[in-house]
Amino acid sequence: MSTDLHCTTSELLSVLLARDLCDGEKAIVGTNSDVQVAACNLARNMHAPTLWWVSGPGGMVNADDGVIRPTADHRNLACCEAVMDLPQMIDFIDWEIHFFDFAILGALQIDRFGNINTVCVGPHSKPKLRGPGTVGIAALTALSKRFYVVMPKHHRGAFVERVDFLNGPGHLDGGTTRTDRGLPAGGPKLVVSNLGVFDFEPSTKRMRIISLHPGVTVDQVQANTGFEMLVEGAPPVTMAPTAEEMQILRQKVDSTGVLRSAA
Amino acid sequence: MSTDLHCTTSELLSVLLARDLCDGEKAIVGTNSDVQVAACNLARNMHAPTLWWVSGPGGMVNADDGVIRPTADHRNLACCEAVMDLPQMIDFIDWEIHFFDFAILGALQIDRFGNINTVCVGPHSKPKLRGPGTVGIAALTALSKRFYVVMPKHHRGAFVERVDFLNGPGHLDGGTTRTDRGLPAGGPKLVVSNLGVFDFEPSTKRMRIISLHPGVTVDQVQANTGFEMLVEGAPPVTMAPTAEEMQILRQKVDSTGVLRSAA
Amino acid sequence: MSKIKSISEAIDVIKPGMTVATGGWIFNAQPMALVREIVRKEIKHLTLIPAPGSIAPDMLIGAGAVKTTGCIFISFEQFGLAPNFRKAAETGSIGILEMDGPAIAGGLRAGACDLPYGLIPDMCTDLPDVNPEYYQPVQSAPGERRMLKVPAIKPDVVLLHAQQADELGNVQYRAPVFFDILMAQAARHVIVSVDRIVSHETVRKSHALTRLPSAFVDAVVEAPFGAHPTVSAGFYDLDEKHIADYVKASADASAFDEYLSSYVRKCAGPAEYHKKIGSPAFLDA
Amino acid sequence: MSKIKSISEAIDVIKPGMTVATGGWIFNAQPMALVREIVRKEIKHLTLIPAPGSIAPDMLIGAGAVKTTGCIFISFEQFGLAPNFRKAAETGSIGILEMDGPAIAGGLRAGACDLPYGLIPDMCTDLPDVNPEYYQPVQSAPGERRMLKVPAIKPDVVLLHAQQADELGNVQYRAPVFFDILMAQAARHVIVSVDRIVSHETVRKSHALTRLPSAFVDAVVEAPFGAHPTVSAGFYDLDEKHIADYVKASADASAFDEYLSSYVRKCAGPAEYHKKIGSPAFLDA
Repeated sequence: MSTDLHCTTSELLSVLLARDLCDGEKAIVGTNSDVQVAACNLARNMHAPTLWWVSGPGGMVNADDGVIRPTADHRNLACCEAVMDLPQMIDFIDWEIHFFDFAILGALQIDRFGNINTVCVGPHSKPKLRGPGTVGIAALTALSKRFYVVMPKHHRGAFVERVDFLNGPGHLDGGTTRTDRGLPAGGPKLVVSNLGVFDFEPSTKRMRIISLHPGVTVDQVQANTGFEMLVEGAPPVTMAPTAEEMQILRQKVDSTGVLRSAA
Repeated sequence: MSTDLHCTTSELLSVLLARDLCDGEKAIVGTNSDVQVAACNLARNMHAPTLWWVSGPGGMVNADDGVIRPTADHRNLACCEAVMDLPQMIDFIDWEIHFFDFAILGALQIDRFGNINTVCVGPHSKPKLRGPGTVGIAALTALSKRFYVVMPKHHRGAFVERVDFLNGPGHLDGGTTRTDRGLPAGGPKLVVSNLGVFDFEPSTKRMRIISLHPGVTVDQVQANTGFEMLVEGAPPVTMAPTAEEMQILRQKVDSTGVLRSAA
Repeated sequence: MSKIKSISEAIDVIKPGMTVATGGWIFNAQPMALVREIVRKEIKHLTLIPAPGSIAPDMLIGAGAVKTTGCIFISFEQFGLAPNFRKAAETGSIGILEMDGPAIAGGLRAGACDLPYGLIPDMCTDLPDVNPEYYQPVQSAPGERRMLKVPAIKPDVVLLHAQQADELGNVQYRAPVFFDILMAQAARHVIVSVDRIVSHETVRKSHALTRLPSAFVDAVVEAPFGAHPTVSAGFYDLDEKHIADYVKASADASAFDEYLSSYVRKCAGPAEYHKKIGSPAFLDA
Repeated sequence: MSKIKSISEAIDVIKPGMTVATGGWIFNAQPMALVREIVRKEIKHLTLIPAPGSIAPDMLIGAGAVKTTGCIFISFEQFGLAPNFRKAAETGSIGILEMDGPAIAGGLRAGACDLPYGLIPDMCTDLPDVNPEYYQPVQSAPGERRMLKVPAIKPDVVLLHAQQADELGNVQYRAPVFFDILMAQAARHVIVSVDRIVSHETVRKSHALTRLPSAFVDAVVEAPFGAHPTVSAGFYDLDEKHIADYVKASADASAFDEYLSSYVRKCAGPAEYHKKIGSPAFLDA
């Protein structure tokens, strides 16, 4: 598929996310976040020049010299507008005001209500697979106005009926359970994978197909998903990255080709 | 009296305090604190080279270029070792660990148990005299290992039976009431005024005379104090500032003569 | 998307009855240009939450803009007690919410985090007696350290003064930030006056000075000498004569009214005020 | 009163059963020289509270020094999952206190303030189910935002790595400080390794870099390449080959023992380790 679009999955996901980000929005980006940084800086170089993002760990604001680095990397200091300390940043993530418009996250598992898991597969006391842990994920998924989930490998073990460990609240048990349990409205907006783009049906909050990448079928998605994915009619084909998007991404955002050398 | 000692009251009080400060101790100094800064930097220039002090408002650590300035003055940035932010500093003032060894404070009123008042004389709802307020005083008196009180004008309205408003806890109602009510041991160690030096009797925690400045009598102190000051025997005369102390104070600590032009 | 606004437009968000915080510290960075605009617009019935301050809260109180003020510390230091605050307190003409540093820090932090309250140690003072709303008891377990609850402080608007900002609203400080950052986090609307506007390139080159990133700022007002007569670090020092004149004028109602007329009501804004005080230049210009 | 200590003397304060925190962030400033000394001294039964980390907690776990570890985030990022942490978790050979960023920040801040606990928002996760000690319910008023109590975290010792310090213990960072400062506030004993010792004059001239003033520091250990194979800002970058070799060695018990023998047990201290990795020079030397 990457050859069809003349881009890698990481590049495709960066472009798809960038399109959904708006001018003037505020975002927080976690650790190990090449796609997230690329999406924010691509949007800033296209339609959202005052989109504002901060590195969760390092606190550097709007770092951009055309090179994608780990967000905690001290070299981002040289190309940022400000630096915020970590405990201060944790304080900022508020509730009804939702200081952050969006966050972008990866996960070991996501379920049909958009809850995510980065802690463990199997029981916590005796996991089959032990993941890295939670760090800011609970706060970002619970308290940003919306969040995106990046799943570069769409398979049944990653798209599950119910996450084995819920450390990133999506729509909890679906319907209105998220707000019933005291979390602000919002939650997961889009999930982007190597197969397609997905959102959540407004009333049940179940995951559904928005578009499929070129060559991908509904059956293929269902076969690789551990729950019944909602489908309304015949989903459209994902709009491929434009020449302009790819040019700006490769020349102004990721000039050293970090995303090209990734998957 | 200032002519006897060839120094102003501010200089005398700075010297008396400096003598009681120890090497390696940690201190926090409030706003409008010329005497406090002078005491710390004089001690650092004499017997306590690693005494460590921080400006409460400005956060500048060990600022010293031989000029006494308000502790919040940005010019102290140029001659400090570090700068700490204010909210972070407030967090530091802890309880059983007592991060700060000592604080030095002024007051509108002090009572016989060393409680202090900087809020109001008379009832709070209709004060005869409205003072500036509390800021860090409650935390510093409650939580430093010990504190000093500087009272340049010793009179009955300032040394009172009971403070009209208690916003700086000393020994509360005397005896063990301070620790009974959950505050750490410690409290006021010395009070220095234009008449003498005072401490607190270990069991009752009542204020008593340690020494009287040259020419001052016990009767004079009692006449200017609104409660019965404890006296044990005939109090000694306060040791006058030495030539060395005065030379270092004027040449290395207060080279522009801020304390000389004060009272 | 420039955040630069005229002073009139910026202050128009403040309505009678709102809670307004002011930043700085005693004679440092009092947001005087913004305060003068409030007086000029005759906005009244404000609840004031001043960081430890001097002429900013004192002038607002003296001009009758304040119904209730928080008091952490309001002082004129070497010039004595705050004259209008003192008078208002002694005559009982305003309400006073007596607070200390930990209470305002804890309350602002709870406000920033949008938690209902924060926790601070119980320091056994009389403050809870006179301000029971801001110091509430906490049930403590046996042997547990005694604490007090402090409710979240969320000012409707905060007024700050800093040295410079870019058009995007990145605000730079050449001085300590005191409670400014915490207040900006907790407040719902952040207005900053700055002595000068600089380019975005300047901000990126000196990013370490950017203590208030643009995302926290709603309006930037260009106001050279906007902190006068208090200090703006590196740009101008304390105008001691002006402070002394202010204190003197404050002793008498008609003299104070004349002061306000001359320095506030007759100056349409920061540019006119700057002329009125003799068009001084910045120290580091 | 110099705070400079030999690495052996500095680490001697750590006793079996103590709670030890480590600073830095994933591949940044892991206090590896100090960690290696713990392994060398065969100190066991530690409770570990690592800031989001990589090889520092992973090596301590792999070497059998850890009874229970907090887990905020332990990851080898582009190199995969943390190999020894993962193995220990999957075999159940260590206890895991699952925590998130707000819980550790709230707990450390409560520790620094010496309050019994702090408050954080209830984010409706499964974390309280598996770590009920660190996430306790709070009785909330009707309509009030739901919160959780997090008990104070007060590590007995914290291990940090920074770029430079003076003899007095003023520690300077040329990088973000992550949780380092908060950990130093909360910990009862603070040990910092630095790549180089500088003069007190250097510190005064560059005071803005002093993020840990001397009063917060108990011991400074001179350890050039003390964060290796992780990054020390401006001095050396991530040694990717070393990390990859470590991950590979970790797949097999005897290969991992050989790694520890070669890079830890046979190197008496930082100087020998520096030789062992080929005596590289600082980038900015």
